[in-house]
Amino acid sequence: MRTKQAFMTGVAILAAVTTTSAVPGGGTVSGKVTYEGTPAKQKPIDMSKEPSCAKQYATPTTTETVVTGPNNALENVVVYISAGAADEPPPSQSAVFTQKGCRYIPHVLAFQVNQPLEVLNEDQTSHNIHPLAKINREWNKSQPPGTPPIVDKYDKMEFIPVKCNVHPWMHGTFAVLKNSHYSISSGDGGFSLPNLPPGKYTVTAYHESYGEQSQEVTIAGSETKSVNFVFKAKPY
Amino acid sequence: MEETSAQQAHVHAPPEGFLRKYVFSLDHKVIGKQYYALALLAVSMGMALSWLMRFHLVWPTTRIPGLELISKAGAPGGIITPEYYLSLLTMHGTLMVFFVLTNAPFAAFGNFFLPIQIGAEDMAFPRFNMMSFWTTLAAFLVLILAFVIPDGPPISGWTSYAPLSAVGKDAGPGMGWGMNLWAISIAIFCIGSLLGALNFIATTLDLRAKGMTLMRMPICTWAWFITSCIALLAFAVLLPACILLILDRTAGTSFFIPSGLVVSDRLQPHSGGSPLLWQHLFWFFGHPEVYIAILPSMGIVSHILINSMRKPLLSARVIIYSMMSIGFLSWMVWGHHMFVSGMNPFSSLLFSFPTLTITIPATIMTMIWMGSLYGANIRINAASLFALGFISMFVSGGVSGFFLAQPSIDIVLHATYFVVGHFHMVMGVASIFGVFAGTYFWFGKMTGRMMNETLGQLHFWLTFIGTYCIFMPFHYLGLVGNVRRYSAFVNDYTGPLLPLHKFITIAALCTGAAQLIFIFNLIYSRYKGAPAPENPWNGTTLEWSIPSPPPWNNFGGKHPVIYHDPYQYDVKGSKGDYIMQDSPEPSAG
Amino acid sequence: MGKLFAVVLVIIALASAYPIVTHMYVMPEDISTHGHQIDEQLSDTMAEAGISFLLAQFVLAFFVWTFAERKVGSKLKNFPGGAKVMVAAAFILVGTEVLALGVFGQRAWANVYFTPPRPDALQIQAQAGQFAFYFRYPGVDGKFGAIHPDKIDEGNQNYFGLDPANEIESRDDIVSAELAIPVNREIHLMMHAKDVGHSFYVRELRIQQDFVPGLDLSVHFTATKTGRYEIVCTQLCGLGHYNMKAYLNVMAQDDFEKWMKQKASEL
Amino acid sequence: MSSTIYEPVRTPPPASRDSTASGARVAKVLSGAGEASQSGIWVGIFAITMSFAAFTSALFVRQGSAADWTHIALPPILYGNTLALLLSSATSQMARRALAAASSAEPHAVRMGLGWLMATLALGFVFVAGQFEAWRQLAAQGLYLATNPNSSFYYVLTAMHGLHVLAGIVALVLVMGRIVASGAAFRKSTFEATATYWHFMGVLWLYLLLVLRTKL
Repeated sequence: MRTKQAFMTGVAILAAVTTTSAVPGGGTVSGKVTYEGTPAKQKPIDMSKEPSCAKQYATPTTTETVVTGPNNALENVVVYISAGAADEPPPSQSAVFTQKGCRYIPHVLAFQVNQPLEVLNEDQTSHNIHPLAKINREWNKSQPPGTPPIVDKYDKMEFIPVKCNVHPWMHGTFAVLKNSHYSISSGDGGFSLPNLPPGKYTVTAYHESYGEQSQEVTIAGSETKSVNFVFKAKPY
Repeated sequence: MEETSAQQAHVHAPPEGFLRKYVFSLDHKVIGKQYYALALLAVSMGMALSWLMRFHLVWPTTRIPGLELISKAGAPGGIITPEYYLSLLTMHGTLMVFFVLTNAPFAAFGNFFLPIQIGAEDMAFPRFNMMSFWTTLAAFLVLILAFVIPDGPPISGWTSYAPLSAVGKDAGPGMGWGMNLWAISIAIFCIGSLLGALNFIATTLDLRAKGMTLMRMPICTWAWFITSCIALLAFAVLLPACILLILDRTAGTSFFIPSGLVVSDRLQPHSGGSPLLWQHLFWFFGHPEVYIAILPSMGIVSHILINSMRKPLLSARVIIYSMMSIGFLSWMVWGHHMFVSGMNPFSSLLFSFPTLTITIPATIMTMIWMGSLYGANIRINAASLFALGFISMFVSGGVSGFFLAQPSIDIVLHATYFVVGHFHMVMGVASIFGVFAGTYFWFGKMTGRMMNETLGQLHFWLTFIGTYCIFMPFHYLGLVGNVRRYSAFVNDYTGPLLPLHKFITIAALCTGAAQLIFIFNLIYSRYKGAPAPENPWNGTTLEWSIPSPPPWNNFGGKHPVIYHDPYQYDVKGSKGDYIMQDSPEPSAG
Repeated sequence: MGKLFAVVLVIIALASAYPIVTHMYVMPEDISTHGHQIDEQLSDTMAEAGISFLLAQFVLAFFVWTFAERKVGSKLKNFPGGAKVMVAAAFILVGTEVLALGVFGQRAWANVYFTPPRPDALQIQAQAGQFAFYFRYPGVDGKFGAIHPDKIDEGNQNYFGLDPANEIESRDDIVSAELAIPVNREIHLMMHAKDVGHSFYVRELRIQQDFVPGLDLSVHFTATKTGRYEIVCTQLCGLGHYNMKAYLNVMAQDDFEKWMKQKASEL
Repeated sequence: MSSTIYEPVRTPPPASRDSTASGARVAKVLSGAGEASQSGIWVGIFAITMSFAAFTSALFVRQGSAADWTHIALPPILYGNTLALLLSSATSQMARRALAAASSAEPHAVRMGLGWLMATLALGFVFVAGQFEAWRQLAAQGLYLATNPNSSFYYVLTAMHGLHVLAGIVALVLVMGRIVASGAAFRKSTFEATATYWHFMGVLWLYLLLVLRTKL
């Protein structure tokens, strides 16, 4: 077991070295995520039950289950290499998930298996963090203001819906991934996976409401392959 | 099996060896002390929990040093989380109601003194007696195990309303194994209490000494007897309820869980259960439980008052009949806990009347006690002070019952601090006062050394004033509509109430600290106290006719014969002002 | 010592009564049509209970003051009339008190629970879940869409588990986190629990009613004063219980209509 | 004045009334808790009745609370079991009669009593085995504890009753052991108590069977 781990880490480090050294030679997969059809209208959130949060918004914020941008761009889509890339050891710096104004920042947090996860509460009220993990160990903790960050990590790949029991509108997603080749689509739906050593990959896009899509792509040398995803949007 | 143990009780040789003497003892006196020790441990824990709760309520952001070591998840950085507050609340209630209020006045004193006061050498079934203590201890251990498991203690309050208590870990932290442990512990406790009650009843019916007719039993014996009759029914109902709850939680049945519940975003795989069913079963036990807690203290207090007044009560029979009718009525009132819980509004009315009616026997008892004080010569000492304090406390807690017995008023006062104040005074503090009185009164008999009187009276004054300072304000908070069981006050109206809450907390911390005097007094007197004479208070009942502490077979193999009613005080023409129950000396006719 | 006990007891009794007599801690002003009966009942009971409380404590104090630690051998006597007087007194005093309270108390209760809601009452559905209230208005079609527990999606604000894709009734249902109601109009509140037991308590309305899962209960009331009032949960429902609240917003009729339009536009 | 407290206070108590009454009691006390085991068993029966009353009233409430009450057909073997249990009651009664006559004069009565007790014990085992068989048959139909409320209650009630019967069996074995050990000189009280308990098991089962059969 331990030796296996050591071996894995060795391999991984090697891979890391090659990829980093191979930055000029590394290939890139980039593209846009868009939707077709009419997405559900994002509704304003009534936070009157939590004045300390409500007063932080001039106009009420809206839900974030489907965030769109200009010309059908789809935001918050996790694009990652689901096959073809070697598993990598977790980076040492921790992924930070912040509760601010009774919202999760970021709404979708992607990080690696066994990478330290830090949950912060920057509100004046106590929050409750309840990641509804199915494969990983489920936990459910409250975090009063002024308490130290909750530190945890997940040892299996999974997309975990996160909720706050105290504030029902607070929902987010943990994307626990096996390697560092992932990207979350930005406001214009764009994403990019750099530093891919030559090889055949499966690129997968995950959206919390619209599910998963995959495409095959082969990288030879330092080219940039363009891959686009189009999700079907439903009004309800 | 029964009969061997019964045989044991009467022809067994003195116990040999440490284990037989002090641990697995068949001697009702040792078992009584064991119960007392358990109650003492439980009450210290319960009080510590209430300290944490009160502290957190008024200083929510202040670190409590060291608490993190006890529960890292429950108190990150020494600050209590909402769920841990509820865990503390649940454990406080459960420990206090089951392991203190049921054990101390009933099981502890009852075990020690009931056989002696009826002139028996031991309980009818000493083996059962030992078993009932060890089952109770097991229940206690299972319960506090919830503190150390990662899941933590349950958060559904001592009433554990379904479906919150039934759906499992989705309901929140502590509702996984923590809740299982709670249900198992209470089920075990029921078995222990049933064995105990059975033993008390059989003993009282069959082991009375020659001449000890039922009406010649001391009032506290009567109280223990009536209480064990109530307990026999109450715990026989709670046990099935717990079994059904455990099945709902672990076997996927749906006794208490209805269809289509979505807890923590998960649709629960149950259907058709009835949450009200749990409430009915629980309160059918729960309300009689209140009287299980208070009746023994009533008996003890009457016993002590008579002795300190040096004259009998106006009528002991009336007291006994009142206790009986309270015990009887306690079976028709459970619904008054459920006025606003969706029960048929007509049944609310049905439950309201017997509830109001219970105040009649209660008032009768109070008036008999006070009326008997008239023209007496009251001996003031720690014991009698606590007995008098009991009357005052019982009245204060009792009158608030007028409000809660009425459905219409319950609409606004239900689930507020008013309720908390009410039951803490009438069943909590009052019954504990009875225990204190009993301790100061009987400690000499139980250990062979008298308790320190000065410390005792100091303890009384601090406790008496302190408890009023804590629990009277609870009523005021309730009148404003301050909701109970909140781990923080986030409502708009609670701001102005905070000073009152601070006052309560400080009072609670001080009163709690005052209990250290009592603990010290117990330990100090146990070893350094003045040796106790056979009859320090010039009492008339049988416990005063034997050495302190009594020999293993109570009456040294002799079988007392009873010539008198229990309380022959202020008898003209007798040498002293009293005649022992077993002395052939004629009492003035 | 006996005298000291008497003194302390009297002080305690007076101190306890003071905040009550001076109305230091009272319910907020009642804004409902039925509440005054409850308030009267409460103050009547307070008077009776208060008097019995003070009386009992004072008598106890007096007896202890007079009869504690008299010199040895002083003559003992019994209360004139003995037990019988006591029992009779208890029966008469408390009996009548109980009867009075019982009978009159029922009137207030009956008013809340035995009168059916007026047919023209405004129907609103309240759903309690860990740990928030949500309220649903039938919308223009006057019909509530069906509830599908499996469709509940809080991240998407579908708190009731509606299925607008397939059911037209639910498309125009207005869901709100605050309970907005018009003043002086009877409200028929249908109560539905999503997960565990909760309770609906508005002090100003003098209304408290549990939500019982699997049991659809309802209350009806009329608010007579515009303003914003707190709705709190009084049934222990889990870790967020203390923070389970919403606001009751009593508006003038036309404000209420504006509010409805505004909400409808958000759909 | 003490007369105002306890009427009547006559002392010493009229020897005729009191000493005989409680004198007898004292005698019993000395000879071991003869009465205690009797009243003990009755108190116990009372408690058991109470808890089964709770179980069954829960059943009725639950039956009314929701429409999901699918009535299951009871396995016919139950009636066989019932018969066995009732017979065992009869045999225990025979044993009682035989042992009542038992004395050092006629030791065969003891042997007869033991025989009847053996029969009781055997029938008791038959009943328990039969209940197990009934469970297996239900399980074969796919009816388990959590299948529907009716099956839940069926399993709970039969299991609880079964446990109590097993306790009775243990008690029987103990009593028989005693009788074998001490022959005619055995103590009747415990045997009496056990017999009473055994009859109660039969009555309780009839009640449960009735409840499980009735559909509101």
